[in-house]
Amino acid sequence: MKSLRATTGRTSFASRFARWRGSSAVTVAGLIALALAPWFLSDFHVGLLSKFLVFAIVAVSLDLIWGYAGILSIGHGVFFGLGAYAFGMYLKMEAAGTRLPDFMAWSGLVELPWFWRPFGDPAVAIIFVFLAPMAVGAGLSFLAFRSGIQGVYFAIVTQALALILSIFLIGQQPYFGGTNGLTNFSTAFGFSLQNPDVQFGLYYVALAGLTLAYAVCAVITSSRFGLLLVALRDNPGRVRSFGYNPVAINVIVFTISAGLAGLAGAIFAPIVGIVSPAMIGVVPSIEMVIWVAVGGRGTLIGAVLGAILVNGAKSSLSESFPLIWQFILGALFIGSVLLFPSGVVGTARRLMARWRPPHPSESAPRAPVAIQLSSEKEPVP
Amino acid sequence: MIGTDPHPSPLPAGEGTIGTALHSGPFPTGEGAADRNVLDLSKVCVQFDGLAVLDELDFSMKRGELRFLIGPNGAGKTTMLDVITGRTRPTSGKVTYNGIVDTARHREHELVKLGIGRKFQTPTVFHSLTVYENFEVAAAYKQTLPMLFADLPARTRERIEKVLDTVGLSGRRNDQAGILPHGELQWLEIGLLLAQDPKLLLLDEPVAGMTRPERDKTGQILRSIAGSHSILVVEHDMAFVREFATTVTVLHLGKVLSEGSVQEVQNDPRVIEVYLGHRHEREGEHASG
Amino acid sequence: MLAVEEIVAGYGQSIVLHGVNVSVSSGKVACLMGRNGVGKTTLLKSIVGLLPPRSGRVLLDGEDLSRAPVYRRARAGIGYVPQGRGIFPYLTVSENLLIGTETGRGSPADLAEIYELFPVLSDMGQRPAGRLSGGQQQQLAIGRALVGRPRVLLLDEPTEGIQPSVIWEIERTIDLLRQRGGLAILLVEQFVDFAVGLSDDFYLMQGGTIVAQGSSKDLTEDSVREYLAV
Amino acid sequence: MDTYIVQAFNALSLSSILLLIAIGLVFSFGLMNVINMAHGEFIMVGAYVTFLVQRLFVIAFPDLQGLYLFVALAVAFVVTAALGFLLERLLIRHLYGRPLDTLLATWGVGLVLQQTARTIFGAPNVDVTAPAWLNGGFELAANVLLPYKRVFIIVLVTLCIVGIYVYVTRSAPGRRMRAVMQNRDMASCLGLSTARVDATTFALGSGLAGIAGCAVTLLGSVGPALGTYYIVDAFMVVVLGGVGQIAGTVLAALVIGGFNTMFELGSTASIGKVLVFLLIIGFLQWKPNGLMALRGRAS
Repeated sequence: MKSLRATTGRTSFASRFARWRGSSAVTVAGLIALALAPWFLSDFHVGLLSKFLVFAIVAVSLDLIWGYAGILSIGHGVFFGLGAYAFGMYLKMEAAGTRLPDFMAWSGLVELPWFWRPFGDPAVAIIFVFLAPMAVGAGLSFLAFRSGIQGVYFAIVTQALALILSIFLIGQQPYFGGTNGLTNFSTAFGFSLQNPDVQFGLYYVALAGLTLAYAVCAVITSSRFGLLLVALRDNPGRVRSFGYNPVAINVIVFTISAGLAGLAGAIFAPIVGIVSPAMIGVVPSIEMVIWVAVGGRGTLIGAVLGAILVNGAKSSLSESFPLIWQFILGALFIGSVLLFPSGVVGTARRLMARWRPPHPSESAPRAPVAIQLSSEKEPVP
Repeated sequence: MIGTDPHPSPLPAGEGTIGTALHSGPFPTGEGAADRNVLDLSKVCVQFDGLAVLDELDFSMKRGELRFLIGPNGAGKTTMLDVITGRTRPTSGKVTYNGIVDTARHREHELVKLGIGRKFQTPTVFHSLTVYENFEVAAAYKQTLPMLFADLPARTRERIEKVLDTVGLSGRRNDQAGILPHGELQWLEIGLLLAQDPKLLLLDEPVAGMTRPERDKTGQILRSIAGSHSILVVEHDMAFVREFATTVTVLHLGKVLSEGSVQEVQNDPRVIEVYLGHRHEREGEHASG
Repeated sequence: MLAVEEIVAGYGQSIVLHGVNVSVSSGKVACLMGRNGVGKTTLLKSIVGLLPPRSGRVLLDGEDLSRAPVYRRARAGIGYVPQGRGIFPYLTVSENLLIGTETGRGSPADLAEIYELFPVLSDMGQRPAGRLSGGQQQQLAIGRALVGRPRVLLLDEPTEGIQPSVIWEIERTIDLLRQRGGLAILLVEQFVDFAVGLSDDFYLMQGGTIVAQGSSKDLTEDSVREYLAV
Repeated sequence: MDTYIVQAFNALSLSSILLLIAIGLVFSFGLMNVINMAHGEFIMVGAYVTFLVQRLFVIAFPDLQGLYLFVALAVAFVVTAALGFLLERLLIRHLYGRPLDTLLATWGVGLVLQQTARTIFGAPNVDVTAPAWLNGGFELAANVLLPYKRVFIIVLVTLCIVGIYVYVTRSAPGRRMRAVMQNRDMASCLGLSTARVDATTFALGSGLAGIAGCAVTLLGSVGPALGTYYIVDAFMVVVLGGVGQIAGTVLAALVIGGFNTMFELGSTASIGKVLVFLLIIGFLQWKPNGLMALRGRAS
């Protein structure tokens, strides 16, 4: 009897693992496809896909807080940017060598500012890639949740942070390169960034980063801490009356999310060769949210898919039809909220669930929904 | 929803710091003499805007007791539970839990850890989680952050199984809580409390909205857990009270009006008076409102 | 005349009312009694539309209002004084009364009549209603419902938490309204002698159904003990 | 000394514009718990309407050019109010109780509006020629010139606030709005159509954005992204002021406008922004409900 109980007791964890493993077949297949992709793509498209993978890291980090814990941040560009600047400063130092970085000289500085010095050491830079966004994230979320700033209030506070950090960086021309940001990187750890093979390697760095972020979020969301996040989204008052401290839970998950976004920023810097305030501001930050919304909030695979789909559509459409892209983006915001709140993955799952038990022909008329949805954001290069 | 603010303000600000992780440490629960009262209220007053909701209320409960609390609307029953759980601070007077703990010195979630569990009127479980996952959240409440990433300890899992059996939800473990019918939701809620292994359970109208068989089953559940737990039940369903209560306390205008067996209370002329008539108050000039 | 037919209603998964029938004629007072939690307030919410019934009908002078939105029911002549009074605390007393005229059935000129009925309110006209005592708020809530010239008045526990002198005034007002005629009153009360003294008919509720009904004169001690006492 | 007077004056005019924008936001937030991210684009619409009206006067009524501003104010108000009404009826109504989703959907509306403006008017900014009678200023002392344009804005906003105050506290629609805000269910039980009150209130708040858009054409040129310059600061005014309170919003606008100007004077503008943000967050640690939150709960 006792042993029976022990096993049945395990069923929840086991079933959750099984559920995860069910979707993990898709995950592993996707991972293999992504790992092989560069061998079949042009250099240009590999670079593009590397960027999308980085964006997918951000999407996963946002999904963790929004999809699971119900915290909407429309200022995640801040954490992405902090990671990017931390690593960008190292790249800049390496490019400058013994001389002063170029933009400082142009702005009339004669000496390297004290806070730049530690970034000559890549280890320090990598620490700051995580430390800076996590510290800002922890501070902001602690102060905000402690004083009851939640929901839309918290969202607009994060937006203000995004605006302010971008304005701050633009204003600090001599120290952070102003509007142009940090540019003209040459090498990373001695490897030339101009070398196509290095860019090829960076693709795998991005893929590794995404795998790491995905794994971290998968472990969190399938643990009891993850249950707690969902519980908090469902009913924060009840979580408190169970004896938990909701503020602490919110701060922890937000800080982790900020750290992952910082990681994404750090990988982004060498791939695109530039770190600028433009990637921190209000507009890019809120676009990150739409990646998650389109893919399907509350499913990590959806966040990845959403980031790749939306950015794929963006890069192909905004080149040929720049006007139309803005309209499509606006429509994505409205449509993903109003018509498809569960996103591509959620909608697909619902359709599959509807198809499976009865005769497939019976639910066939529902199909146009899916067709219409997928045609909205077609091509992935 | 009449009478409530349509725009609930954000939740009260949380306590604690990042450094304290999820929980503050354990508190002395004061295991001691078995004959000690689990709960003592001594001259407890609560005033809202100068209006006395609890008026020098004296009340006590022995360990392992199953006590029923009844009284007309506005008698102060919910406020009394609020005071015991630390949600409302008494204006004066003292609430002692387990003989040694002054509840005014602890915050709500600390009292939960000390063993005071409360079920609210409307069931509030986590709808998107399964029944078992609800239990996992409830049972893990004393764990630190790293422990939340490990498997539940065998002891806890056994307790969850036992509670699932007690409340009759073993077969429902993998169903989403949101789809449970009303009666099972109430049992789930009671079960979640039990999973936290409280010493004192406060149940606010556990059989409201239940069918007769559901109500009877709830009574059985309460009987089976009394003894190992102390239970205070607020209930209006008199058929239920008659069937399952041994001791009943009648609250009226923030005071204990009568206390005793169901028969004693039923035949108490003062109780009959407050349930059926207003006339005596007209002379008594109980200014309130 | 208000007629409620076979109302079934509830919250979420739970059914609170299992087919309730109640009717009140114009010029009469019917009282609805029962212990806490038997479904009295739920029934009133179903009538005003805050909790749309799952089945059954709400008829006002033969007109079926079961599917009408809340505000249309008010405009049709259903006046409601909820438990806890539901006043607008940051509106002044006279503003509260003016909101009462939104039914389109009365006019702001009718305020004078309400002030006559409840003189205490006329002195308080410009005060925020939240500052009034419980008894004054209750009178305000009743006045606010009356200024909309309802055909039916639903009163939910008008004596709850109110000092005796005001209870007496409310009793007098209800009596006056009955004598004046033209209004059907459904009174929810826990306190038997208050309710029986005022009403023509009674309904006793238990477990979401009407278990006894009749003329208030005929209400027996036995049914009172059975359904209302401890 | 002189610079301080001019700075204080500038702070006041910045505050007054923020106030006008924030009041519109507060209406919809206080009533429906909805943050309208397209509010900034309504400002932009108001500005372009002003541009069009001014052009129309140049072509059709060259003799009356000095009066175009008043016509533009009225038209801007009507156009943005109508847009707000449509937005509420077509979109926000369906997202009731989902404030975060409403935020994202209205952002999408904002994007569409911006791009529409870009399609119609082109990406480059356009200039609105201010009426001749607004050129120049009061010369308080040598080197202390208070431009008439800014004086006009302050007077305009003051009139608007007085108008809003009278509307909210004295008029029947204002009374309805407050009733719905305080107790939605009860208001409908008394015969109020809450859906209509919602739509009216939303339209009114949007109309104020139109007026603000008309006002800012006096300060600079008009572009599709015009609204984004003001909107985040306006959100901060809402956060700091507390919800549903005109007084709190006025105070918050004065504080934020004032601090912004002050910090710009004392340090560089970019550090000033950071300091204002930190001050707001710090203040909310002390008073979590903002400057003037409704005290206590409604009964």
